[in-house]
Amino acid sequence: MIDIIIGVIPFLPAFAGFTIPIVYLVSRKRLVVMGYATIILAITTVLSAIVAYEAFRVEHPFVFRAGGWPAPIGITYIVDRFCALIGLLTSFIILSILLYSISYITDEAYPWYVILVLGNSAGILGVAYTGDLFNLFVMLEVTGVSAYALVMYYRNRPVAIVSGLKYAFIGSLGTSLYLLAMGLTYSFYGTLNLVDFSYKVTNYIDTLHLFAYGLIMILALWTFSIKSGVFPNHFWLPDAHPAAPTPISALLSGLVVNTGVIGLYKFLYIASWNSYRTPLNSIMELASLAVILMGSLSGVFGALLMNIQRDVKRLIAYSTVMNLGFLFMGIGCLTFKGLQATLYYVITHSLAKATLFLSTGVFIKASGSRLLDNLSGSGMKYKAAGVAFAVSTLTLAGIPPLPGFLAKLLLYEALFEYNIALAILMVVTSAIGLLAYMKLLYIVLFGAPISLFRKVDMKLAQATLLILTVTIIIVGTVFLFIPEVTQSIIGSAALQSTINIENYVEYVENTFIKP
Amino acid sequence: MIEAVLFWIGAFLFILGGVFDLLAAIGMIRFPNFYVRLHAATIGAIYGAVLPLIGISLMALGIPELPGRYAVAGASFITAIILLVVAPVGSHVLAYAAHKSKSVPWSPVVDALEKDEEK
Amino acid sequence: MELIVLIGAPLYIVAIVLYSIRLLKGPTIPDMVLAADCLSYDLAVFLMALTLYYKTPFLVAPSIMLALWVYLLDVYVSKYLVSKEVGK
Amino acid sequence: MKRVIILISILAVTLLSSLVISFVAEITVPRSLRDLSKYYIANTIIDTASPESVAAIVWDYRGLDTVYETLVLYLAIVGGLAIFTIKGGFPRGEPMGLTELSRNATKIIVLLIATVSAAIAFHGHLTPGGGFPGGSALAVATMLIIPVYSVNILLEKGITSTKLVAIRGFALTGLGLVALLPVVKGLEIVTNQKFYPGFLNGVVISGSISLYNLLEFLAVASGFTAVALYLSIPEELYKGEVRD
Amino acid sequence: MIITILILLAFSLLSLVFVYMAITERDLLKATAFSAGQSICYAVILQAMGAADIVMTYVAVSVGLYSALLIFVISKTERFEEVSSR
Amino acid sequence: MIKYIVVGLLVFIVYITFAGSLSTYTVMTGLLVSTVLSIMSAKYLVVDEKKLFDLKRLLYAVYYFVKYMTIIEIKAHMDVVKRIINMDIDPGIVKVPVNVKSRYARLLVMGSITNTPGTVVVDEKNNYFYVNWIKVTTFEPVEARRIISEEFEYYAYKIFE
Amino acid sequence: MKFVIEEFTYVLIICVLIINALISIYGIVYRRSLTKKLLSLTVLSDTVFVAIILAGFIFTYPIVPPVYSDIRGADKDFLLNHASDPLPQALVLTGIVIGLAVNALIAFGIIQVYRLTGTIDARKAVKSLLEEGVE
Repeated sequence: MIDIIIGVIPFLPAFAGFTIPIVYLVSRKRLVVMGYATIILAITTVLSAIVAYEAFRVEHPFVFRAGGWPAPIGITYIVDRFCALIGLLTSFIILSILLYSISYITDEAYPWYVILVLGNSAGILGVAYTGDLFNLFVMLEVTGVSAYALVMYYRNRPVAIVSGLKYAFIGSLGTSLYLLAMGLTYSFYGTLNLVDFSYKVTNYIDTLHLFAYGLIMILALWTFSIKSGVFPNHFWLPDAHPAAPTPISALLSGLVVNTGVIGLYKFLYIASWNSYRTPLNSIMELASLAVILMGSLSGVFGALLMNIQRDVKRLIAYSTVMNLGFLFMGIGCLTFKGLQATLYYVITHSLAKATLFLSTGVFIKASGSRLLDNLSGSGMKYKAAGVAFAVSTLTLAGIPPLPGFLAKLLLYEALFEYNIALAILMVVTSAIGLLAYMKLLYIVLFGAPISLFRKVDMKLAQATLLILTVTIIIVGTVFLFIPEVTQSIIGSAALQSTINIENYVEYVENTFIKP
Repeated sequence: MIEAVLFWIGAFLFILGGVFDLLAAIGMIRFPNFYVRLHAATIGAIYGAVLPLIGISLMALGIPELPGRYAVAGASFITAIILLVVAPVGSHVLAYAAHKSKSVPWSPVVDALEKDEEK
Repeated sequence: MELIVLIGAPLYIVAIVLYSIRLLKGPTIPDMVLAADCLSYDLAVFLMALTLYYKTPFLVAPSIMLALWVYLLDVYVSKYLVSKEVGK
Repeated sequence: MKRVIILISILAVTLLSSLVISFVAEITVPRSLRDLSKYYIANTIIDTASPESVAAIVWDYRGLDTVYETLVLYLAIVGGLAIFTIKGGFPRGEPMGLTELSRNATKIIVLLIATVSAAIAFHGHLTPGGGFPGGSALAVATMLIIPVYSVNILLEKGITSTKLVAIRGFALTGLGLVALLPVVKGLEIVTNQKFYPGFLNGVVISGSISLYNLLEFLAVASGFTAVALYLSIPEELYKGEVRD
Repeated sequence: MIITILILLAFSLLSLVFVYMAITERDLLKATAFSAGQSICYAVILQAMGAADIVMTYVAVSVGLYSALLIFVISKTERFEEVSSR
Repeated sequence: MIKYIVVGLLVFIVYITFAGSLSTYTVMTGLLVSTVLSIMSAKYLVVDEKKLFDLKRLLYAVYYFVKYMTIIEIKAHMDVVKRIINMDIDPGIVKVPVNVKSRYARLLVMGSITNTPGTVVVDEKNNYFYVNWIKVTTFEPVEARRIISEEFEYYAYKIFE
Repeated sequence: MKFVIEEFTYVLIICVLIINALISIYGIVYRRSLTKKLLSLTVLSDTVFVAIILAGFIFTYPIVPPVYSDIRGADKDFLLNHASDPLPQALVLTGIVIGLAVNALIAFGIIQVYRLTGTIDARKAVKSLLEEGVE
């Protein structure tokens, strides 16, 4: 039963997207269309919560076989605890973003907007759940296409179109290369399934296959770094994310960039657990080093550039670059602690970044400007948004009771184990980032109001923001003060896919063979 | 018997088409401008494509061991007919556009169309 | 049957190469499109011959499409040359 | 001239390097299929009731990929139309078209293309082809009408973008339902043979594969026609639109 | 087999020429024609490899729809890559 | 009514020939497709449905097709092939009057002229074809008609009018 | 001698595809016109498709599509030895559609850029944005 639910979860938003034109043509009311989408996403959230609950209840990961075909023949979804948590996070945040959009998106093109958001959520959920390398490509493209279109949503603003085009070009270049990697995978190893691939990798260790393995790793890494906006490929991100409507900025910065991290998790942890025993080990080490280097460089870049921004959305976008750098550093460790830190950091960052963007959206709508100076003092005017803004900024900055602190702490521990210099670099970087966050917080909350604020009626949006804020606070306090919870959720999820990986893979392999 | 005849007629047409095609290609290279090359292209389309397609259709009919020979014959015959419809219209449309947009420089003996348009 | 195709194929390939030279050199757009036309008419024949060579009926459909699609190219280029707006 | 020299040097480098590699390195050209594809070819009739292995993989073995790929196409078209939305509706200008002769010929050609595209789509589970090639072929037919007759003729005949989007929505909803229905009986999503019949009165229909092909045919054709319609709107209309 | 090899050799080299010309050409309409030539070359290579399904889709998309799409784009924007080079 | 049947039959024949089989599935879908397409397109395609079932016209069409493909085309091809070799060309556009009126007759004439190497129809205006001719021998429209298109028009008249 | 020719062909195609991909990446990154970038993107994806099909190509004569002539599956042994690989074909089919989708979206975007900024030169478009000032 549960595996059928897993299969349905990403398909449900997609199906809703297919039906939206009919719903629109029948009703032609904005609230009906939006409400329909919200209901679908609420169902998706409930279902993914059930999946996450079940994933923690049982020891082994869930395997869903599309069409009933076993692994190398058909497509399988492999949902372990990591993926289940990400799925829950994704559907929850998208639900709140859509709720927020009901009061934010009021122009005529809303049916297109809803379709694109639904498609995007289908894509991210698919990326989280899939266990097939080629299906991962398709899901990345689903996410990508809807993201390009959403960035171009303000069609009469040149900035939006130009940066959306930049994003589209660089993104589709990346996915073309990933497709090439899939061709190589199939031609050298004869399989496209993640777990099957991890077994077959060790069967061939001649020079040609080593070369191919390295090439696959490089191409995949390059693609995921584009998708995540990490250092050599970060240049599109600070243009694209601010150009979109604010809920979409939240969606892009909070969730879409996660796809690269999830992809790396699947490549570095699940697909290559086996390669330590062989000469492939050196390639793995190189890949891990490359990931960490890219991560640290983009952390430094993001933190430095954050401090000189005047546009508030650009500032937050650079903060995304920095945080994704940290995530890459965490995931590159290839250890239990690294994965644990990554998982918690992903949750924290997604929640906080989405909340930050959404609350900034209220201020921007009120003041009609995106310049930091014009926003000064707006936080006091809108209490709910101000609270959400403060909490999320402090979370991102890593102030103790909030979840950001624990995330940074875990990451520090993981990096300390890997290399002390990196740990220090990370602390220094987050200190530089802290300056920018504090500036932002000070200006928005305590600055003297210099511009007239329009009255905006966004009750639903503010309610959504409050829900998100409460979630952040709960997550922060529970995980920080009750270590057992941390251990049993984050720890066990990381344990499952690092130390107990052999049980994991064995179980999955057995489920494949079993009809 | 009839099959062998069909086969050899088809083969002859196929080879003949190849020769004409080659001639048309040489014409395409040698002719000085677009309006003259159009005529070489016609050779390539009619005796260089339609004829060998009919030849292939006959050849396919003449090989009993070919699986699905009627499908091959039918499809190639249909292709030939379609080419017979498409090729002249394509040439005509291109010539029309080239003349209308005056994008091709040439020195004709007489250009009745241009004279009439100037009137 | 293989023999016939074997004799015919070099003729067609040489013709195709010559057409391609015209397509590459073509001083004006109509020249190039005309060369592309001839190229694909030729290839329609050539792919059909390949069907005989491979002894399978399933390779026939592409040649018909090649012949039809190049007409689309013709029409679009001509329309562009005649009036700048294609949809007019 | 510089271009030609660079081109020739690139060609020479390619030829030389491949000569050297093929002589130096020990390369074995593949002469037999991989195990996985052998499985697909050997079992396609038993598993999916379709003699076409590619269609079987595309719509059954790896059907989920294709359903989501349809979603990608849908999203891209939706995104494009969102960029190109115009408030006032389509214009009814003076049609210009091409020559009279080409119009008459295009009529016949469009009919031929439509027939061929239908043949491709309906035989998708038996011979190479299927919903997508057929649909794009039908879209080519309508895309021929636009330059030859001008876009107005399509609008006058009642082929408007609203209708096209509606057709597309219905076709895709059908496609989604075909994928989703087996869930009702407790089967996995995109299940074929356990839920849909492979034969109908002795005629091969390969279960859901032919259904998918039909719906995809409609969806793709209407989607591309909508794209072409939007692309062929004269530019003057957007001048005012952009200034707002 | 010999014809297959002949096709693969001839058309892969031809496609290289077309790709180079298409990318370096300033006149975008000519580049579109070159790109159509490249697509035709690839289509023949695919056909010689026995991938009929792909050829049908590929020819429709790459020769037909892409050319039409590019001509639409060119007709609505500029024909030459850099205005000054005209 | 007849025009629907004729168009449908045409579509059906093309469908069956392209699919290359006569299985139940093909025939059924072929009937479906031909019905739909003939209903959709017959009214644009056929103007005068009385001419459709005239056996004489059909016979003329077949006779013309065979004669055209063999005798006329060979002459024209040989002529242009000679010109390819000796490059004896004097291109030009001449005016040729057309006497046939109906659309398909004109299309047939135009197709025949264009499909004959050496002559390509460039434009059509006020009952005149403007023909691009590889070796212009006469500037007189009537004389040009005698050389280029008289035979085609004779058959086009027989077949379509 | 025959074997050498086959290996040479194989290597040559791989080399040509690599060089095509490199040229088209050059086109995407360095050419300034957005339309040219779009064209290069189509060339790159086409090259990748051919590369994937090449991965499933086997050197045998004759090579046929993996389709049975009849529903009973009489020619199974023949197909197992002479059919082309179906899985890469399915992958490429998916890839073609996805590439088409992305390119159509990009084409829409390019036209809109021209309407808004009056240029399709990537750098000029960005420059004109800077002059206008980002809100």
